[in-house]
Amino acid sequence: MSFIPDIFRILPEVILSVTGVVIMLIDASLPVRTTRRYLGFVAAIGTLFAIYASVWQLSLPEGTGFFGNVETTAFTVFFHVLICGIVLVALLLTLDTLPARTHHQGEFYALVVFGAVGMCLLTSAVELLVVFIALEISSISTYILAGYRKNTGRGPEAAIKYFLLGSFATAFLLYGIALIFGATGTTQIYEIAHLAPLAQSPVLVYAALAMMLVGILFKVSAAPFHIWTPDVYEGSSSPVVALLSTGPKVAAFAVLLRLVYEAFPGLHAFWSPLLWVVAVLSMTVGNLAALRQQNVKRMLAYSSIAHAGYLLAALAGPANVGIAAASFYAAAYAAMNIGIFAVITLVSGYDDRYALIDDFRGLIYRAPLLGSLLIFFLISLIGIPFTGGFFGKFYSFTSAVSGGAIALAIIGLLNSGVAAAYYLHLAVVAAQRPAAGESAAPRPQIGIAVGAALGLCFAATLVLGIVPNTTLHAAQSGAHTLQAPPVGNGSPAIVPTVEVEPQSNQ
Amino acid sequence: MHLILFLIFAGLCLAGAINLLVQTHPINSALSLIVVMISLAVLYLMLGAEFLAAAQIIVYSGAVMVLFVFVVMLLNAGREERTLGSKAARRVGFPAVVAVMAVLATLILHIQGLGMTTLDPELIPTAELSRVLFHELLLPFEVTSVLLLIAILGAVALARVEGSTVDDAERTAK
Amino acid sequence: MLAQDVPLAWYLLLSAALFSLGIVGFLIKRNLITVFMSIELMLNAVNLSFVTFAHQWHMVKGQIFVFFVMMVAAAEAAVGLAIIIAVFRARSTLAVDRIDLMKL
Amino acid sequence: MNDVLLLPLIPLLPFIGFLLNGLLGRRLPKLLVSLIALAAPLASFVLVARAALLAWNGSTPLPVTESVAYGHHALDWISVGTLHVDFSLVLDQLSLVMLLVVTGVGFLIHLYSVGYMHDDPGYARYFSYLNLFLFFMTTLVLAGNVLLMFVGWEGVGLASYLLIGFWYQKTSAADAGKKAFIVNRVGDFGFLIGIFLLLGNFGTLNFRDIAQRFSPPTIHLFSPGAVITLSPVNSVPSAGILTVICLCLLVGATGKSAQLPLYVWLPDAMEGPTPVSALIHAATMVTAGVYMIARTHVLFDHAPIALTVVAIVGAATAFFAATMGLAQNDIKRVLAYSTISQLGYMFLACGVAAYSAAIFHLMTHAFFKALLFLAAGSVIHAMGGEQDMRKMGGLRTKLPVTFWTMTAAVFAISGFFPFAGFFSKDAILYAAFLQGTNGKILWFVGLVTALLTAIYMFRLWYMTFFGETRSHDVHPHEPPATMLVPLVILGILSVCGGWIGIERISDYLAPATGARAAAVAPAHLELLLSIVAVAVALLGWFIAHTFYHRKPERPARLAAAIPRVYSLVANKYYIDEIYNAIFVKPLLALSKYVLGWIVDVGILGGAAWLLGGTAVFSGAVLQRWQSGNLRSYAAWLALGAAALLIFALLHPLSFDFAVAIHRARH
Amino acid sequence: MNQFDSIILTLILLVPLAGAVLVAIFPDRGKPPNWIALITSLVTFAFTLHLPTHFISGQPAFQFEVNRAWIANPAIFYHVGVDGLSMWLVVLTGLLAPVGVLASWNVIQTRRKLFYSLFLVQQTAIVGVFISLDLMLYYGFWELSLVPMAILIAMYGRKDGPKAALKFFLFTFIPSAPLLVAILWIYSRTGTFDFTTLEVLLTHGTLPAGTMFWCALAFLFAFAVKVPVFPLHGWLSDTYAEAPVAMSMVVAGKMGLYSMLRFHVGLFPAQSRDIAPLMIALAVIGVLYGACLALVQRNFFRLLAFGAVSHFSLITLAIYGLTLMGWTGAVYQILLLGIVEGAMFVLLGALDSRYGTAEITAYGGMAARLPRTATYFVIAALTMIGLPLLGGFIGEFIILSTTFTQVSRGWAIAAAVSVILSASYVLWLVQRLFYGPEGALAAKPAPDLRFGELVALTPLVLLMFVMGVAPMLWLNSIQSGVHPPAEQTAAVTLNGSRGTSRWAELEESFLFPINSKCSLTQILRPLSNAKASNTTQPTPREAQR
Repeated sequence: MSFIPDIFRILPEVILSVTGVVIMLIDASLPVRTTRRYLGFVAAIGTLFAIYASVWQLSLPEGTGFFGNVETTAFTVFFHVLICGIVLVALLLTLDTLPARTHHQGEFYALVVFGAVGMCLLTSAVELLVVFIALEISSISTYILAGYRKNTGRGPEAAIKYFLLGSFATAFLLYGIALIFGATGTTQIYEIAHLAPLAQSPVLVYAALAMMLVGILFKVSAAPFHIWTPDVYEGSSSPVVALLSTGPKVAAFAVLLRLVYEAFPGLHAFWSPLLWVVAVLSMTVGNLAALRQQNVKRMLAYSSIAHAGYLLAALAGPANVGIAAASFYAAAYAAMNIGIFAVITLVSGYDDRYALIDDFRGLIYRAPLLGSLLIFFLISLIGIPFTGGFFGKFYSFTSAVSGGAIALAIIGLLNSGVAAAYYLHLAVVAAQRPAAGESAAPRPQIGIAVGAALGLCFAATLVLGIVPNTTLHAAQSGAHTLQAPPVGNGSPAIVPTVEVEPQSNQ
Repeated sequence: MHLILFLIFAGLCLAGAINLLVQTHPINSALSLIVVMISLAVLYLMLGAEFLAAAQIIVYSGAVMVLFVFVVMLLNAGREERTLGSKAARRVGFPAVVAVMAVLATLILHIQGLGMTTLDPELIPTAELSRVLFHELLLPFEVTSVLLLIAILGAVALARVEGSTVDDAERTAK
Repeated sequence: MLAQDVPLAWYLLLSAALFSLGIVGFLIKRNLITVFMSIELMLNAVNLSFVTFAHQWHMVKGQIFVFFVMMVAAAEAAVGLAIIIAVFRARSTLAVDRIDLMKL
Repeated sequence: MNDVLLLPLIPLLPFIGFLLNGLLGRRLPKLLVSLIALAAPLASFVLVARAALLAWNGSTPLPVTESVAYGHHALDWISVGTLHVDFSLVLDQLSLVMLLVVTGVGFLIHLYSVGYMHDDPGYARYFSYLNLFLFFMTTLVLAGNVLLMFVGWEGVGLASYLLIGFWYQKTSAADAGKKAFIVNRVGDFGFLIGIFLLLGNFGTLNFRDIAQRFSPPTIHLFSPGAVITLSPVNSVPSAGILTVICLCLLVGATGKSAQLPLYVWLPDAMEGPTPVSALIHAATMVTAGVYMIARTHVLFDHAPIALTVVAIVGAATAFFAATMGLAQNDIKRVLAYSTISQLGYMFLACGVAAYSAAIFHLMTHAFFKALLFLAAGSVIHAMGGEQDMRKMGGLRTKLPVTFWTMTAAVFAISGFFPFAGFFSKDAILYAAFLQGTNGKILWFVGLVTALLTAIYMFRLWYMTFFGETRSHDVHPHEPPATMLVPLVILGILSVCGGWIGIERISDYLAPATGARAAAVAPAHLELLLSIVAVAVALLGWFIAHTFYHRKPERPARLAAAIPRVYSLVANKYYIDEIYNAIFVKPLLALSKYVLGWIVDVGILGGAAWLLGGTAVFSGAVLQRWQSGNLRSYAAWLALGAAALLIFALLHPLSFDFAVAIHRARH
Repeated sequence: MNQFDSIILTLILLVPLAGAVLVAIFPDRGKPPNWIALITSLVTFAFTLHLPTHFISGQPAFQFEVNRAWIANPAIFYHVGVDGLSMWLVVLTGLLAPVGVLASWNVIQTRRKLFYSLFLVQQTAIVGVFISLDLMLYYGFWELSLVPMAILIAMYGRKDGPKAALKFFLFTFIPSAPLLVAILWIYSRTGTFDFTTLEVLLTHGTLPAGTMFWCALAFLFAFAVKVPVFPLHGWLSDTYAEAPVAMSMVVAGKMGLYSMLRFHVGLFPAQSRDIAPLMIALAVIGVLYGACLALVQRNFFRLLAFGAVSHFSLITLAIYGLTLMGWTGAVYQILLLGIVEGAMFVLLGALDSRYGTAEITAYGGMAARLPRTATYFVIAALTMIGLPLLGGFIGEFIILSTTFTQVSRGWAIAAAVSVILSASYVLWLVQRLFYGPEGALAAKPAPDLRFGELVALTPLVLLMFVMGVAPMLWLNSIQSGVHPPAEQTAAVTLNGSRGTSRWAELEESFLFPINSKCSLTQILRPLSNAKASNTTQPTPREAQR
């Protein structure tokens, strides 16, 4: 095998960091009054390059770099592309919606890009130290972004809540790392995988995993660690929510997959019931609490909790199926969630002047295209066939069922029935004829960048719904690169799903 | 000797920590936190991590806590007001803390093969430390730069005064 | 005369205690800054166990981990205090219990 | 092969008439409409007559089966699994007689209607309905299997529904139509069950195959319809089953022929135009029940219980209807009740297995009852739509033709020699008399009914034509010729229609209705009975004469003398009210309150609401979780962490393992 | 099988979709959307007519079959095809589409574009449900059909449209959750979604009986709600009352009933046999319940809804009689009801759009004003109450007679009572709307049926006649379609006929004893044995003779 410069292993991260630095330099060098909007384009271009780079990484032989600190595999590439895509769309979204008078626009874009560095690194790190630092990077950048609307009382409040609770959870994560270090004497994932079974005091390992799960589950906003989500989503501006409801979450899910499937496959008997409970809790709590929401952003916050639950349901399945399903779900979820937040950004404005459900009444009459898109994304969130949301749920619950967790699948699907209630309520309201006297919100303008963002989300959701083959295949080949637990803990019924190549059927 | 030192400084730690909780004025809390950190530094030393002990003093007590005190002064935060409260914190939180503590204690007591500390521990030479840091853990080290960069950016972006502050009246009305 | 050495478990117990005290602090402190301080306390507690384990395994990595945690803590401190200042600007209070504009 | 009788055309021609008038009628000139309307029944009458002649001179021996065929093989109507039904039409003596009556009288009434409905805006609609009726009626008569008969059966119901409600703006008319259809549906329900039972037990619906089951299997030949017999019973089903089948069919018959207990629709049916009453509700449709029983007599013959029931129903109906007829003042209603009672006679006849007598009476009754209605129609026409007899009177001189024809009819129905009614009614009573003691009772009831019949018919006669005119504002005049011609023809028929005599009829019908039980009675008995009958009729006439001619005030006094009885009779024994109170109102109440409110809204709706409610409520509870307070949030996080840790600690693998190792160490 | 045969179904599926896109891209002013929708639906209808003309009758296998891999894994195939069961339903869908367009021609005034594009998408979904032979594909269309429906009800419904839409969606969406789980479970055990494969696997397969029972129940539940069967009909009346008529005429009945026949009875013969007694009871209850409630409705759409419950329940009864003849009659009745309900909705929709109310009491004496409407309505009404020589009679008679002779006399008699009830409510409706003195609304001037409506209605009315006179045109091919499930049912019965004994008890419980020397049960005893021996083996051979 030929020698590969380690720098290639982190090429996307490098590109993104460079982009961030460049943005900062330009920002600093620009005169005060001029608009910083174009920095957004710079950022977007940088992200594009990052996507290209991470795809290019597929040509590298799989393996670790920097003395086993990071690795590049199909798995990491999948998530790199996903995260960079998320960031790209989020950037496009902010380009038009961020008010021109926003201060520190340059810093904003720089923060987004640096945050992207953290998220990407998070997915490719195989050393808990790197995981920790990357997590901090992405978290801190999102803390700041959450608080970016300083002039409203809610921005800082969201920021402080997110920040304090986040650090609180991070402390637990850190303690967990400490414990696993104490149990095995290492923090490298592969070494942990090998040494954990031999640990003298397994109780330490279990406790360590539990502690780490606290930190991770907090980031993916799964019940009972979801509690920060609604407030933060409501407080931060919609484009930011579009980012932080998807990016860090996806990255955290990648870490979760790594932990449970790669580092602690032996503890399957421990974490799988744990995650079962967490999944059920998340779905139920999220959906039920969303039923009575009047504020659309809070409603979607709850719904994102529920979606975390759906995703966790995938982990009830056998390794390969589960990982593939989870990865696919992450992609589908990201596509439709950013999409709907894009719509909300346009409708309710940067400062959420029209964030109540009633403000959406007659949207389809006010802005037909936007209204139709809203309904489309809602339908996808409900999980109607021929949309990404459906196949996400479908794979997730297929994995659950093939893992023998039929109860989980039933609960989940009934939950999606409950969820349909509030999603559809919003859709119906948007489809209603606006009352005569009611002064409807102004007609939203769709700029080019936002249009592109919406288009991308729409296309992604639709493609994932109609021809999911390629994405699914990518997810599966990613799943293979995570070390699968020894066969036998899943149910014998894994027969159909994974090993089939897409061509095998034609 | 070692035991005595440990007892003294462990006691200081706990005392400082408890004081941090009971003090109502932020300044006092901050100072008691500094006490905790310094005594921790001593404990590090006893565990043979002299570099960390130094770093602890410099970074924490020196930089971080100063920052805290500075902010406290800046915002001249007065005594805590004990008016409002959170039932959940008491009814849910304390049992939870007790549980956490209990669990940690039990599992610590069940750890197998924990050794002893001796008075003359073979100190890990700082050279060795730096070798690992700049060789095997180079990547995290470099990445940390990004972290700090973000921190600076964020601090600037957030802390600097902005233009008009819209009052929240009609926000909250919504 | 008296046993010269201390079981590492005591160190760990100490760190666990500090960690729990940190949580308690988060729960009972009414001032944003002090709440933040208790988080710092928790981090320190974790550091202690890191060092202990490092001593146990004779591994540098643990100490380096602590080193990184310190850096992160510093960064967090900068950002966190900045956020606190922003909150103070927007709401002109540091009382945790008053930071509940968004609920339900 | 003997020559084709073109049976399918007999129904189809009127159907074509219906289509033409129904689709284009509103645009066609009135004359053309009348021509089409008249041509259809006339043509089918001619076909029937031709068939009759061919059959008479023996060139085509009856029965003849013709089917709607495509090329050479008969078209199946329904052929699913074991159910096979085709369009085969059968012409035998029974259906021939029936057809002659239907088409003949039908044509006359069409003719009459041309005059009667002349000024009505819905002229074309009227005639299209009338043709439609003929189509279904002929289908009913010619049907070769039960299902096809059911088609005609329901079809005539439809036609009568449409014609009763012809003046649909009148609520009473619309109601009457609806009532007629629904009451008939009740009967049809029974009929349907009967059909199911036939299907289940015989595996076929063809009359012929069913009949062959009862005949020795030596001449057993399968008709295409009956190749597969689904049910394992290849022998005759038990008497019990036959009884049930016959009772079911009887329910159907009572519905269509307005027998107890389903007669209630017929009096209301008089809301329709008078010619309709004459054709459908007197001459033809209402006799379908009788025809059906005669058609399926094989079954009834083997179900004595059912036969008895038929006889009892008939007798009871005859008597009750007659009593009700006594106190009616609406001329048409009187006739309606008399129709019911006459139909009762026919059922009585069927009940004593004297099918030919029943058919005979059916025929004669068709003549004189149609005549009565038409005459009444011309009276009403003359009185300008007035139907209340108390306002009539003294029309004898003003409407001579009507008067004389009517007179003939009255005498016929009252059973005076030598009018048509005498022979047929006599035959029935005689047949009943021969049936042992039960028969004697039936005969007596019939006799009393005859008396009552005479009374109310002559009452009508006197009140209408005699005495002084009671309403002077109208100037009665004879109707146009188109209305008089049918009157006269029918008058002649109701005078001499009965001269054929029961013997000939029964001998002729024998192949179709089975040979009549040979009367093993002394010859003089029959004579004696007929004398008694005539005497009774005379008595009736006398009573009517004294009450309504010599001393017109007496009826009132009598009514005053026995008010209860009178009001009971005058109000038709409150049967309508009782039905309303027993069936209609409870059903509606049940549907509305119990099913509608309690079950649908209350229980089912409530359940759905409850599910949704619980979800929303628990959502509200969960929302309280979001207190917005940072410290509470931290508390919950801590709780979650504690839960995870405890789970980790208590997890069997972790702790026990640890303990095990611990033990191993020490 | 030539080239066209292989793509015809795909065409039928895609043409409406293309039309939808076309409508969507055209500007939304004037009538263009209407015309595009009309032409599209007519073209589709023309294509659907290709099926019966090229259908090889008497051949039980699927025809016009296409089977292509769609999604690699899980292995979902684009597997479509029709047999006698589904073919006519496809044709019916094709026929109702232009009718729907014409019915809403003048009713939909605003946002035509959205309406017609969604309408066409809806049509695609329904056709898809009928032709899919891959469970996932089927499920996809099944779910997809909900969405346009819900939106259209919400946007174009009457005043409470949104509520009704929500109710409809939740009622029909939530039950499909267990359905999906069941499908997934089957897949996880068999590794295939293919209907034809599963038919064999599940019937003679070795899957655990307990779970199979639950799967069957999940299937049945989803379908029963969609039909709807008695206790689950809560959504129907609101939907009928609020939805635009073009939607109402396709929302209920045929999809659920077809699915029951194909996917519940077809895939779970044993389980459906076990549950048949319950379903029969529910069906009969539904028949009477719906009829009774229809009697007392004030809103004619709601009246139609409960009438529909009654009629659909009758079909359910036929399906769970588990007899070939019953199934044939059921399919035939589904077709006919589709037509009759379509006509009814066009007519009532016309009244509603002209006079702006669905309150029956507001009308009266309309026959004089709107003779054409009255005529068509009366014909449709008579078809609905099953008058002979009109289509309604055939299906009803086959169903009732089969139930009576082969399944259970007691339930059959009970169900036959609906003959009386349906006549009552339908004729009463006719009278209250069209007869009697002119009501308050009659004064308001309104045109009689417009040309478009006539064009829409006349074929339907003609079909009512033809289906009543020459049913064999349909029955032959339908009979060839109902064989596959029958074979399996027979096969299962041979293994052990559980159902029959239950039926015996069932009717014992129902038959009323007469206190005389011959109690009815005694009389009919020989028959019941005969019946038992019949129900157990309805083999195709016997039926083909």
